[in-house]
Amino acid sequence: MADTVLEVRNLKVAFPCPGGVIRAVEGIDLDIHRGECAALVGESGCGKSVSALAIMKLLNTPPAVCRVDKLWLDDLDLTHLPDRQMERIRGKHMAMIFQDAMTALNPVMTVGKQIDEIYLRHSRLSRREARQRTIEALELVEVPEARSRANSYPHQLSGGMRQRVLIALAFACVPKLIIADEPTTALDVTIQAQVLDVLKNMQRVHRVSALLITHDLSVVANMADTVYVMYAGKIVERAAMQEIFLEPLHPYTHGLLASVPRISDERQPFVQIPDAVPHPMRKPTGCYFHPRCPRSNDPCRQRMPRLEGPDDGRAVRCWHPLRQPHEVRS
Amino acid sequence: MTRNSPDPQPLLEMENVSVDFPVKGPYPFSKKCWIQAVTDVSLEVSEGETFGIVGESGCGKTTLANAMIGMVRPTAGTVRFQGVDLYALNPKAFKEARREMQMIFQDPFSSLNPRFSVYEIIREPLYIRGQASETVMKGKVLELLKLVGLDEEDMYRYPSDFSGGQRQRIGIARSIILNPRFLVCDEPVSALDVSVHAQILNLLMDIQKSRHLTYVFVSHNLAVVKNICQNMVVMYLGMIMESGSSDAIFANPLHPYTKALLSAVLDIDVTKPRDRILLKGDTPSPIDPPAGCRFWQRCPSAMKGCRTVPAKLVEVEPDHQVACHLISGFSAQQVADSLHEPVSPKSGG
Amino acid sequence: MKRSYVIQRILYAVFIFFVVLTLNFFIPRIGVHDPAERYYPPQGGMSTIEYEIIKQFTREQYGFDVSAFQQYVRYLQGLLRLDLGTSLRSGSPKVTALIAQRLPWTLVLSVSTLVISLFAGLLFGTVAAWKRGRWQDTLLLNASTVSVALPSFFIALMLSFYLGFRLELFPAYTNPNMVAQFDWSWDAIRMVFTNAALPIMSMSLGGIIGYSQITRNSVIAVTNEDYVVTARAKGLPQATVLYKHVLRNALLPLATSIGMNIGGLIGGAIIIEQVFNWQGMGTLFLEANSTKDYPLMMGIMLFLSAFAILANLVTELLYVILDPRVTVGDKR
Amino acid sequence: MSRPNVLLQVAQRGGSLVTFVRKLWQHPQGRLGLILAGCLVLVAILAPILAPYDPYDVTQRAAKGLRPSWQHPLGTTTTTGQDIFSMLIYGSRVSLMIGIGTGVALAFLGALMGVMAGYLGGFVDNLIVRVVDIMLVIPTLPLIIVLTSLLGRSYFVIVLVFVIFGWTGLARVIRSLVLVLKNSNYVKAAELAGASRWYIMTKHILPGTSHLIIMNTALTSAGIMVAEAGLSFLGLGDPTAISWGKMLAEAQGGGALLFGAWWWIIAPGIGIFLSVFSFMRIGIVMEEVFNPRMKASSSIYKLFKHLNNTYLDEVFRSMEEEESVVREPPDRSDAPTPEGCHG
Repeated sequence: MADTVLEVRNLKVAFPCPGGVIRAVEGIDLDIHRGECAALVGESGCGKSVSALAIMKLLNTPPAVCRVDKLWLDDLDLTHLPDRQMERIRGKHMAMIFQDAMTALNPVMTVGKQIDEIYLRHSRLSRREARQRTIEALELVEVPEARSRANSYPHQLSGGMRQRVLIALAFACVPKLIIADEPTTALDVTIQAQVLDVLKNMQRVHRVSALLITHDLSVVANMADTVYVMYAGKIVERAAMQEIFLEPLHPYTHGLLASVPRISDERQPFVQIPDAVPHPMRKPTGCYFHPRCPRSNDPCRQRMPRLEGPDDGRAVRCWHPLRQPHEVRS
Repeated sequence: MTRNSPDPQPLLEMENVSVDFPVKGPYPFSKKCWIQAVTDVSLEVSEGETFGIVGESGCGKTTLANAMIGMVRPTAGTVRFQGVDLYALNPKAFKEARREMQMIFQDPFSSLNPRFSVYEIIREPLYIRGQASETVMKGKVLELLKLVGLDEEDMYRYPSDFSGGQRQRIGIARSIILNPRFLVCDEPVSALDVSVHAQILNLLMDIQKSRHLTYVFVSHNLAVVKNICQNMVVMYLGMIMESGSSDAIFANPLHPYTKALLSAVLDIDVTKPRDRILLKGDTPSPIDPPAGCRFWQRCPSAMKGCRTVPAKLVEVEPDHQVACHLISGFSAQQVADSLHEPVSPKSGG
Repeated sequence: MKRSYVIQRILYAVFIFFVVLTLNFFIPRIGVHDPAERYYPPQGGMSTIEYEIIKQFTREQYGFDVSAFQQYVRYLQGLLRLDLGTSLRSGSPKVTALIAQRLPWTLVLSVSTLVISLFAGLLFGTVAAWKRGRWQDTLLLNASTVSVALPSFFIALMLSFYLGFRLELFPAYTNPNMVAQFDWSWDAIRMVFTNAALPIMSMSLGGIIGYSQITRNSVIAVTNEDYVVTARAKGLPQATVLYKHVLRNALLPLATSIGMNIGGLIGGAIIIEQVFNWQGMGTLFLEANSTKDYPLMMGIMLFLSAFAILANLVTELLYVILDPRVTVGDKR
Repeated sequence: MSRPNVLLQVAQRGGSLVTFVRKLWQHPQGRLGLILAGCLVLVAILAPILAPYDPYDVTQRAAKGLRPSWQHPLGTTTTTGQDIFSMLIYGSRVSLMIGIGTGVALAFLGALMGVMAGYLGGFVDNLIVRVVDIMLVIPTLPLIIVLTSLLGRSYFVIVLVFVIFGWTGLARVIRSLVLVLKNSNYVKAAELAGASRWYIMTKHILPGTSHLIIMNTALTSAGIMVAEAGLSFLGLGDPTAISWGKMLAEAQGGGALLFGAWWWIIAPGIGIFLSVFSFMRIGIVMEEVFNPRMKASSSIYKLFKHLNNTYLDEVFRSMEEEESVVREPPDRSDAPTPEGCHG
């Protein structure tokens, strides 16, 4: 499809370690359209951050081993692209926002210099021009007194400001795709709201496609157009944002949504999913969710279901979904 | 809900409690500064209720919780537990009084000694008190393991064998083995996976019911607090901004900070659009908090007087107090004073 | 903020120096109360009065004629004039003069050792970290365990034996005329360096491997930091990432260890100087020790301590420039 | 997990010396260190039985400067004709005695100071930290030389001086670890339950630092052996005993270099090397075993060298959807052509 900015087919990542192999990502497919924000939702250890790094080709090998059948960014085939050429694409055509800005920024370099670097690398600008652009970029993400803030070190900025710097960094070259890995998790709620607002504006204004990686359903509700729900290395459900909140099909998604307490909620007890996420080295046979699933029966214990549904619409990986995907298709 | 009318004597009572921490540099010649973690907080927790403390990081909520159970000595003010001034007790009586109060920690990974088996961890409080025989302790630990949903076999495992949720269960078992009446839960679920939150919260509430416990629940998640707490305080930079019954506060939030906090909680109700109040700027440092109302720099409706006149908690309706000049207004004297005082040219944000 | 930190550091260094010099003054007095008794036993044919006169003279000469506290005050006054006291050697030379005479020769050894081990260590350490798990890394690991287990003087002896006596590449012993004949001519300088070659080699070997190990570990630690991933995500080439983001941060722990080592470097030269009979501070110290010349020994000790304090202070102040975060510690 | 498995895990925990030794034994390098150290201790104890000649016998004028032979496995000295092999065996006594003795004493003092500074805090902490700062700048070797010349050259004095001036390193490390442990929530929980300082110190803090203490004992013992050899080499050791450092000094003084008597230099060198090496190994392996992050990462790199592709292919194939051929139209069945992707 011409409108697809990111196309990932069958991405797999494994971490061999002394006790066996951690199967972190087990063949995920993603399609992100132009200007769209797709969210990859899951709990810790489900492989969502690893997928993001794998798409950026930033995973260190060793310790990771990574295979993918198809990885296209717009009209660029990145599937077998060598490292050297990948360097020209990162930062320019695809960029990443990391979770913890305190550790994601070099502590001994002024934030201005860290943004300058990206202009100096990807465009033929002089140092002075680069700094000018840096200041403009910082102003765009609503950093007050951008000119002087550019000369401060990361530790001199507040958490919210640091996260804005990361956003400015990612949008510097107006890439085709932004991958935001838990962009607001480390922040306080009021600051979180500010930063999400900035991120959303930047994405909409520049019409940049985004892959949002998060465990926080409320962030998804606020940002995403499409949602991929991941569980133990596999995508278990795919849907448009509204649909997934209104009518989740997978029992896991359903349980997750129900278990999150809401302001507009009736009182206790909370709906709960029993047990915990399986250890990535000891995943159960069959459907990975079956030990925690209220609907599981024999086939669930034996066979992993497929992600089924229309090519571009809702899909669910379950033997007993709450409803069949084609039934709910609007 | 267990009761509506306040007890004649609250279980825990704090009066004008302040906690300051000295910050010392690494060398003997460096200056000392003070962090004003909690300033002038008064509150009452009645028997059997769940009392919420809400605020963002650095607002002093954990320090306040620690001051309640005698882990941090307040610089000023009194803490009365069952009517007894906790910090006026002699060491022995203090130790005995604390038997009734326990704590559940935020991070289940650092709150269990990795060298201890689950049995050793859970029985530790009994062991320290030294009043029970090994068989008694074993029986007690078994009973608690069952209560928190773990197996008998888990007794001889080590914390590293458990997931975050299971570890938190172990922590809960340890905290109730002495049969306390008062339990402080310091963000008990924020370090856990989303799908485990509900399990732990339900477990806590079951235990509360079966053992008639009083909870102080510290959290940054308003939705959780709304659902489990009867009374609550909203804290900002070490001071209480709004307090009262959670029904009253959620039905009618009055303080601009509470409103902003509420609107910033991104509810997953996607059908109705909500207008969100975005606060400007960042939380100031507790080392040098702003004069006047602590919130004025970020307040969307700050007035001139807010910069100099501290706001006091006033009762606006039964079970609902707010510390905001928008509600209480300024007295004539305060207005007169603020006219003489030069307003600092620095604006907020 | 920064300035107050610098002032704090300097004040603290002065405080430590003061404590050290006080210790330095009192330590030799554990054993010696009166130099006259100790160094001038009655000799044959000397009358008691003569002997007492000589003793009194010695006491006055070495300042033992007053109470310990007054001696201490005098000692401090002397220090203000940069006077470390008088040696017990014949001719009563000033301690400072002796140190000044020997110091340059020790510096030749220690400065070259420092420079060589730093550069080589940085290079090897970075390579080992970059080629992690491959033979370069394994080699460094093995070399480091072997080199730590071999004392430097044993290495010196072996070098002296093979490169000096067997292969005759370098002088196995320092030429005794080197110091006396030194006249800044080209030949003299070359002679110094051929003579210094073996001592420097035996001293640097441990240093190179030590610094390599530190560099390797800190480069690996930094490589795992998030900001290195950020730098790569910006599309910076590997070399730029290594140079601008990894090495810069990896140097910080290295700077601390250099600061700590500089002080010990001169002290550590003692044994090597002895092996090659190099006329530096180390041999001066050993000479002082064999003649129980405490003023000289303590003078050297104080000088070395002061040097170590200064080196520590300089690195910590350098740190303020290298790492913008240092002052954060004050207000946490 | 089954019952025996659980019991095994119980056995693997705990902090006793036995478990440390067991863990070391399981590590090939650690085993090497243990065996070497054990042999050296045996040699030191059995020295009078093992040594073929009297090492103190300086009267063998006829046997001066002999090369290594069956009669004298490591030759004899060029000056007095002492048997070097016997000297080497006797030398181990000094080295090990000083090394282990000082190491243990140092560990005790260092741990005590570190725990006191970290746990008690306040004035005690301040005092100890200042003392450590001061000790750091005083040059150790010259100070030891001054003190031995003041107090006499017996081994007791040498050990004493080493202990008094060597505890700072361990104390610093222990102090920072104790600070972490002290603020951990499990200590807080124990405090809440009414634990005394003594209880927390003995049950939570000391066991938490035990691996560091044992590791440091091994490493400092190694360091002290080198330092002792250096002192003896400078002629500042106990003048009555035979030590490896002194052998080297005698070799140099006796013209071993000049006469090409390499065996006279190599033998004590090997002695020093082996003893230091064995203790270093034990210390380093200890660090690897107890610093899981370091252990994990180094073993992963080793693992990667031996990874073969067919195994990985197998892993990746196992991730494939097993039903793909049966249930799905062919657009997905062309998938399994795994290709490497290096990030």
